[in-house]
Amino acid sequence: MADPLFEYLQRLGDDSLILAQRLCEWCGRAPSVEVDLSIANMGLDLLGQAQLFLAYAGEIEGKGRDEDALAYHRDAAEFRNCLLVEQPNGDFAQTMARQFLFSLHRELLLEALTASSDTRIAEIAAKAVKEVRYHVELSSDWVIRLGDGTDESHRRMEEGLDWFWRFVDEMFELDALETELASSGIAADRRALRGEFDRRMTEVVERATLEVKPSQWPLSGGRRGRHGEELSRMLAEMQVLARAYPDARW
Amino acid sequence: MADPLFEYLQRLGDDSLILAQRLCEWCGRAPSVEVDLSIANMGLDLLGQAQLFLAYAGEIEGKGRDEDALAYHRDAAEFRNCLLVEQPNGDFAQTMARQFLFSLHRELLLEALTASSDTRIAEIAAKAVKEVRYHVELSSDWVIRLGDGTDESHRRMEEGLDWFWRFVDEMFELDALETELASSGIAADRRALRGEFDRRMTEVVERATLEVKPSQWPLSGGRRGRHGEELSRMLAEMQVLARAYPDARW
Amino acid sequence: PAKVARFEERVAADEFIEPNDWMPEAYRKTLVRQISQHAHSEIVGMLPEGNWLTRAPSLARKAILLAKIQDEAGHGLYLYCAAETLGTSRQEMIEALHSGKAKYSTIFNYPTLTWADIGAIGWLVDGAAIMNQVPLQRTSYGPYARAMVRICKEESFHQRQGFDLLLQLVNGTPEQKAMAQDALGRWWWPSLMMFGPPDDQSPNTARSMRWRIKRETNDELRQRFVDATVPQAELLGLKVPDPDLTWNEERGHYDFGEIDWAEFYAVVRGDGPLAKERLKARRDAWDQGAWVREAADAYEAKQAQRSLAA
Amino acid sequence: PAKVARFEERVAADEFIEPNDWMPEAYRKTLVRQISQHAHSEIVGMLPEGNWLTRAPSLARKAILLAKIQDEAGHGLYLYCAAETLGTSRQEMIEALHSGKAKYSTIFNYPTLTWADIGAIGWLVDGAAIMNQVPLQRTSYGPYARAMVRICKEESFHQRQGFDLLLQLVNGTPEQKAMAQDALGRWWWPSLMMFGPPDDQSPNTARSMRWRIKRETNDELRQRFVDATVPQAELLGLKVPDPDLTWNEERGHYDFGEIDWAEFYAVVRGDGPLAKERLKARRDAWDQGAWVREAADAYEAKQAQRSLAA
Repeated sequence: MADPLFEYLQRLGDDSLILAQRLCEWCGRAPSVEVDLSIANMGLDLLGQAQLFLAYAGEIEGKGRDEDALAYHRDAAEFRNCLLVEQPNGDFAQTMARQFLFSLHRELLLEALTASSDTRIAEIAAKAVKEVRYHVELSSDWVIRLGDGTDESHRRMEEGLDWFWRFVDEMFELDALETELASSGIAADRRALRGEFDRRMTEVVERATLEVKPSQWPLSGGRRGRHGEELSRMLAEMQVLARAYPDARW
Repeated sequence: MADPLFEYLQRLGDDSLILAQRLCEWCGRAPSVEVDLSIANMGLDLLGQAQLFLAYAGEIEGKGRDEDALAYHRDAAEFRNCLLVEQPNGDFAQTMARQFLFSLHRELLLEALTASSDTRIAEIAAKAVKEVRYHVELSSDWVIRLGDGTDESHRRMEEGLDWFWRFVDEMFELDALETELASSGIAADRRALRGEFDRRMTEVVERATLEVKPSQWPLSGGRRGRHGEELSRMLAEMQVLARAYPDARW
Repeated sequence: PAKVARFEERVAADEFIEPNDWMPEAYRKTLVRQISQHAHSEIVGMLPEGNWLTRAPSLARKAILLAKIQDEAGHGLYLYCAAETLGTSRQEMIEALHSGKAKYSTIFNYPTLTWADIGAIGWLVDGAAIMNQVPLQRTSYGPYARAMVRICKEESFHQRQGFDLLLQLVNGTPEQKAMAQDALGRWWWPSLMMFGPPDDQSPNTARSMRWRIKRETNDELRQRFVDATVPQAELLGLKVPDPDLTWNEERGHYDFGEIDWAEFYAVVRGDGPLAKERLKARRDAWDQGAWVREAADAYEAKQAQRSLAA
Repeated sequence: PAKVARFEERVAADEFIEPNDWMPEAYRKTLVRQISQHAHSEIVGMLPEGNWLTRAPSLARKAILLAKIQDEAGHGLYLYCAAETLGTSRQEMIEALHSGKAKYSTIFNYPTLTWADIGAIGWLVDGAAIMNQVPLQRTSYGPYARAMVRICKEESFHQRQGFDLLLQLVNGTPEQKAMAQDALGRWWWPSLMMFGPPDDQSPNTARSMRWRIKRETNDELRQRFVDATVPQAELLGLKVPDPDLTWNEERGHYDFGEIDWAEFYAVVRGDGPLAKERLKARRDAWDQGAWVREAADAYEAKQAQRSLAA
């Protein structure tokens, strides 16, 4: 069994990395230059967080793997991201729905982690939480603007949130590994964040004149490496150079 | 410099392989089950041709590479397909336009190659030409049906042919390598096929009530390994397993 | 009532009912539901396999997989045609699929995560399908029975190919063997679920069996599948993910663990891991192809008019 | 005429012309064309680089590239704003781009085929852009000049990053070095073309120089680029693909071969290798984003009404 802290840091890092990669797919294709800019902005923040968490993960593992080795030389089943972040972009409403749901959970998680007994985690979280707070703002604004915009944007935004609903619960799951890490003050108790998430999420959704759908059968598995069909396809692209030239440094 | 025959066989094989791969992308997404069937049918024919030509290419090279080594372990710049076949599918009209233009040229080429002084090539061509003749029929039928269908299908079909026009000349280029192989009766003189191509192409386009656009600046480079941006992306997907597990046999 | 008696008599005598023969409405409805569900399964089933078609690791395997998917499209077509002989149009059936009213096999709502899954689908899913379908070659409705004869022949070919793919993996590198084991681990239970709910929760079984629409119960078929498949897993050197699995000398059958029926009913309800993605893929293909189908119709109409005018 | 004289005088004295100042129509038109072309180049230029963003081979390189593309989007914005001060809306400029009426730098119609191309673009394309742009920091139109100051600073940063990327490659494996050489081979000539047609075929140069919209001729800038870049290529150990390239002691400059002007004019005409793909990508992004922009407008309107009502 791998070191629990190593596992945990991969979860934190992979969430950022995989979502950053999805955001990169928008490059040059956003609805306006301004949106292109703000998507790139979020992508950069997430990439930076991924580097910090994965570098630390590699150190904890102690087998000489750095953040690039972890990003570029693991198979899909070795990734520990939640299912939500690996979902394809869909239209702009879906992308913003995903961003909103993820960022809101992430802000709460990072906030809690600023008090982690692991000072390295606490430091990274302190830096990252400010960035993610801005992502919440930006994506909330879009949820509201699209929800309360035209009939078409309202419909798309509602469908966007609806499409990702089944992936929300997974972000608040606390398995044995995290329970233990939480009891020693390293990890945060994800379950404790759910109330605040629901409160703030509902607030935004209501301002957006949208309706929260009744809960669906929740899906999970990402933390154990059980992903959907799209992750391996995304990694084939992301890792192609590193795989084709294993001896090269870039 | 590589053996000219090895080069030539890669050209013949890669054209089939890359187009087959594009057709595979339609799987389960065609406008009807019947169309799904016929696309799969063409894909299978082309895959078979690719295997025969590339297996022979590997033998001629004499370095122990078989058809799979060539398909799965060359980089984009080592592929020798013409640019047309690597172009993304676009909509169904584009896919049929590409299929029609390629298959018509290919039928004429294979017909000529049934008389190749290289008996192995002649044999493969004799088998393949029958298959490709059917592809010409099928794609011509769609060009006509869509061209002479609704206003929307007419517009899409016209745009589809227009989109690929710039890649047609390349299929009739005869460089020094093929000139030499043609003079020894191994290769076919591609330039000699152009008249018949134009005649039959015009016939179909006219029956489809479409207009042939004035010729555009023709693009080429595929035979020298100068491809567009999409080929490497396609290969990243196609080759991912072979690259990730170089020691495995499947 | 005389008609009903005559019908029941013919069916009991293993005669084939043909499209123009009289049949009870419930028989017709049950058949349409069953055949169209089967047709939809073939078509939706192309998606999880198609997911690896572009990544097949050798040209020979790619060709085998493409041919298999092509066969499935063909099966879908026969079955739609068989159902159409009962007076339901393909358009209606496809709309029922897209609206979620019609079902398809729950198994296709699970993801294909590695190349080994392609082998597992051939071996287990086609294997289970054969168990279901072999008795249907003698089903009471003629067009359905005849479609089944052809389908069964191809399915058993697919099953051997799937087994062969896994055989290659288990004889390969450690990563390949692990891939095969992982695939069996994920596909085993969903395959057992393919036979439907347990007999005591399958209220229509008795009638369907009397009508020869079904010829064996869900639990009988499931048992037969387990009995046939476990030795094959041993041959592959793979471990079936069921701690309760043991040979019962007395029964002459394998005993096996309890199926997670909550998961089964969730997937039936439309909550499978990829249920939304599958339906969306089908709907998108259909919607995006609408202009093509319309163009083909318009062209046919013009041609008809032209030949009329000529 | 008095206004014209006064204008010419101010420009000759290197004073800045500001949006509300009087200016000749031809000056305004030339500027709008030049600035919007420059803005479009930044935006279209995101595409060839974005092509490798998802495949960047290390996280650090991915972040650098993403930051660079982000800068380009930012440059596009400043420049659109600068052009808007001349009375042309962004909507109009974008429509001109999509209709093919407005141009963008020919270089972005070439494909990025390997990761090394990302280095080559930074080093050569941004390098050439800097040569063009440094003098424009003193261009006569104030908003344009100020945009240029900020842009030039970032561009030279990008150029160093591109050079650094290539440096890593030439010090890497043989495949990496070959990749770098191949990239230089493909990007060299298109980079020289970035400076536009030779002076004797550039009829408006004289006027543009008098108006300080241009401050050096195409051939002067091209020469300066060659002189600066050839030593850098030597530093990288890469061969410039020009057999005629030699140091001319007498002139104190490099002599270089003839540019393929037929290719240049074909690309200007819209026949570049990926010209159609680039325009299509931009048009698709714009069209597919229409509902988002409409929604944002509708929301703003509602908000305005609400605050009015409150």
